[in-house]
Amino acid sequence: MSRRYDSRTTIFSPEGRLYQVEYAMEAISNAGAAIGVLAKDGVVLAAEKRVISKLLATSKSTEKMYKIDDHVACAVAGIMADANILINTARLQAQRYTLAYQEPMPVEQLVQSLCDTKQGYTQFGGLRPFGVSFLFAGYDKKFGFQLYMSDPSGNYGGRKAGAIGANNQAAQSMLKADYKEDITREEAVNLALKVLSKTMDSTSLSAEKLELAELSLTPEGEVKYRVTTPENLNKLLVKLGITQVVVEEQ
Amino acid sequence: MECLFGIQGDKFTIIVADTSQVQSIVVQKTEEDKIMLLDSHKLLGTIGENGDRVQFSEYIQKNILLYQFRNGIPLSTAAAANFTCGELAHALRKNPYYVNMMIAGYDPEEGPSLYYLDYIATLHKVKSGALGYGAYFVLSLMDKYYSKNMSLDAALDLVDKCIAELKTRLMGAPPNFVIKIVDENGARELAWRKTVEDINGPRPTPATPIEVKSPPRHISFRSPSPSSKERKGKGRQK
Amino acid sequence: MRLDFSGLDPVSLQRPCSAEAGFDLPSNPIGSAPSFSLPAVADLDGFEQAAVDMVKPLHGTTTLAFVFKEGVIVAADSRASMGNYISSQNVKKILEINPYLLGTMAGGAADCQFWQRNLGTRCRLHELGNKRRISVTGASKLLANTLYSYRGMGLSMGTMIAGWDETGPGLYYVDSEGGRVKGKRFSVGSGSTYAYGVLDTGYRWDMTVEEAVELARRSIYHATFRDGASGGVASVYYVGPDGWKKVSGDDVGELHYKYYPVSEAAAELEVEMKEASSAS
Amino acid sequence: MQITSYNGSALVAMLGKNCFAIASDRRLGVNFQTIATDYQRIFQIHDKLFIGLSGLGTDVQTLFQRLKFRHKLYQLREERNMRPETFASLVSSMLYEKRFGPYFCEPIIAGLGEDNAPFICTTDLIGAKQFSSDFVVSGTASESLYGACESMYKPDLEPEDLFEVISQALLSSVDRDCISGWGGIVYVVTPDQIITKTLKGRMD
Repeated sequence: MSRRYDSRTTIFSPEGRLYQVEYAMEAISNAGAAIGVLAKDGVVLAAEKRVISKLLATSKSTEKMYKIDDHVACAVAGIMADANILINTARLQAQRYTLAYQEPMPVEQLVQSLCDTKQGYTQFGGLRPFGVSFLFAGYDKKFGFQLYMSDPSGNYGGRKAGAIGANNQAAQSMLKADYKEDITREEAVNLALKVLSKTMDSTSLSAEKLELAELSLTPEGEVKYRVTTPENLNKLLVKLGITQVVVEEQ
Repeated sequence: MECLFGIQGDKFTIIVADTSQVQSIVVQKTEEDKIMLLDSHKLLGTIGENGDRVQFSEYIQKNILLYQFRNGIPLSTAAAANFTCGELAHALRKNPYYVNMMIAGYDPEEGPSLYYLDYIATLHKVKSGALGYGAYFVLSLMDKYYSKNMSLDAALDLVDKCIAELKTRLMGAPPNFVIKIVDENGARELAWRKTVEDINGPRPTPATPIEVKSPPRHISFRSPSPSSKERKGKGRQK
Repeated sequence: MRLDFSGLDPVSLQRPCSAEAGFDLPSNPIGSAPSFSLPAVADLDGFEQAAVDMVKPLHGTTTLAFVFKEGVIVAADSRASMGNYISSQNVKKILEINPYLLGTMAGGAADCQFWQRNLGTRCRLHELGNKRRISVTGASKLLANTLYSYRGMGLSMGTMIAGWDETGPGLYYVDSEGGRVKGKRFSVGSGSTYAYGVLDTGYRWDMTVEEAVELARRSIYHATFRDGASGGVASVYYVGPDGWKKVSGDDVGELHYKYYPVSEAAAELEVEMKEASSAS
Repeated sequence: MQITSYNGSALVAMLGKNCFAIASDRRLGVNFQTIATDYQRIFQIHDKLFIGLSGLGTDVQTLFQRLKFRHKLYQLREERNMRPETFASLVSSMLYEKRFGPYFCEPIIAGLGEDNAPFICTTDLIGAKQFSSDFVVSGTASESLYGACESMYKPDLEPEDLFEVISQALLSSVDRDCISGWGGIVYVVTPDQIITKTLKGRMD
């Protein structure tokens, strides 16, 4: 019965649903998970990296984490091709703002402008929506550290913690249970990795399967976006007891 | 001979502008306020061609207010200055605005700031600056008497020195000046220095709505023909 | 053809002026302006304009003079510029006409130098002829009349004649447009507006000589800071009852750091300490 | 006065022993009137690449902001900084884009390229690139700067000596130019550090 209403992306079904948007969200929940946690002295992004094959040689250092500007980074879940387009748009929006005002773009405005782009695809132009959800981690002078989550509909929300991609419901409820109000960045890293390890269905966790990035302030007060190196990631996993020490590793 | 200058003191910035509006050899007005409030904590002083001046400063003001409505947070003074400079630079190669400006503002963490912006969009943050023919006289004066973190009284004393100098040395020096200030309590008019008093009526009373009576129903727009009286009775309710 | 006023001269001064002598001082009647042969050119004005342009009168300059209780202060910078290029930093812009008379240079350097030297000669002749020193009024009138006689021929001068005579201190501004005005405070040149700013505000009638000299020096300094065409040395003269005296000639390069001392950044300081300790 | 000498500027860059120095005056003026003496016309693109822009102040600012825009996008996409040679080409193409309504400024690009090889180059206002192995000059004081550099420059100078030579060249040249000077700033860049010094010069 719903077949007739889902071909055109901009048409509501009788129950008032935009099927193409929902199908997009469905596609995202099959993709690798990503978790974001807002701490009082920074924002943490952790993501599950699904290694398609060892033969893959990408020029990009990280697959799920992208830097949008010096003060904003994002974690991606969904169709990477779509994500690249949106990431480029976000980078362009941020630089255009800086060109006009010579100041970093406020994070919410950046997220909003990207979501407006996404929303456009659900109302005019007859093109399929982007199959991408984002977790935005950012800092600005006005509101300090912020975490936002956006989905294909173009809707976004400010979050204290958020999960997108595979098993995001499970991850979301776990985060809700364990999130503490003035959590520090240290604890946020542990929380993110712990939740990720539970919701990921892969047997043993190791640095190859994970990506971790942190947004924090340097002592001089400048924003710093740092991707954790595989060695440090391994050390963290061992410390958290999430992974056994693989002694016989050559 | 327009004059516009500004001084940044301790936790405040003041802008001084002449208030004459001249057209060829005629002084059309002696109380033209050339310093506009961009938003609650920003001043924009402008001199130059009257048309450009009014058009451009209002255009900037509306855009800055729009930003605040749309994004909920006001622009910082630096951002507002750079935005204005960008607009000027863009227009420079299309149809230039002949407007020289000084932008003053107060930001919570940044404190007071003052920007020099000339009509070809050269922007520079300054402690004290001047534009227009008056600059040729007051720049050296301000160099001598300016000191870091000046008190308001010291700054006003310097302003009076400058105005006195302009009055004696600048040909066709404007008779009246307006002084506006911006600090943590916001931007507002501080004082006038007048030597020519315009004959103004009493201060305008608050607008009282004029009750508009609706036009009487029977008025018809055709020319009244002799038989108009009978037709009036037919088919028209009172 | 200029009218010949020589008939009005006292008989004793008359000399037969020989035509072929060309420009030769003695052959002209004493006290009258030397006459220059005119270029045999169809378009006289165009030629004159071109000549002036080539000389590029020295409009980059700052000179000032003011009268006060103790006498007259005359001050000037020392930069000569041709367009954007600084041709010299030590031009003498205050010309010593005679021990009681000073003139300042603005506009054409050659014009100023020549005509003020010429004025000096004519003032000396006046002393010899009348056994009295010429008044500042008289001297400035001589110069003004001469310049007026060459009006429109491209002379470029904006000069101040300052001095002391029986009536006390005197100050006149004379320029090549034939203007001559008596006054108490003048500044001339591209930096004059900046000088005026400081001068007017600091000026008082009853200043001591030191205060007046400092005010003059400070005014020239501020002009050299803000005006690109002024710079070099700020020289200050004081004209008192017994004539002029050169009071000071300070390089504005050092003057700046005297008025606005710069505390060397910590890094440089400690570098110097290290050098000092290693040297001693 | 032509456009490129409306504000007045002086810029020079020199190559040293695997280091380079770039220096400029500090004046912002309008014709002969000095507006500010802390104007900055040397910009740091990243810690091994500097650009100095002389000429019309408004274009200097606009051009730098647009270069910063383009370089930031490149940096985000490539996840590395631009090499000086590439950046010089970016500047050249951006200038030529405005061939029939040009930016009235003449840039000097100086940087440490592949394995820290020092690189300097200049372009004219419409992007004609010109590399150099010793020094490049630009601005209203460029005639004097050419003379000063020609006589003072020696190849393979150590950073300290390069600083002395470039400072002398700059100060002696601006002292012959009415509309540039009013102080100076020098950046000496070696593979591991950036030395910034302000010069105490004549302020007239």
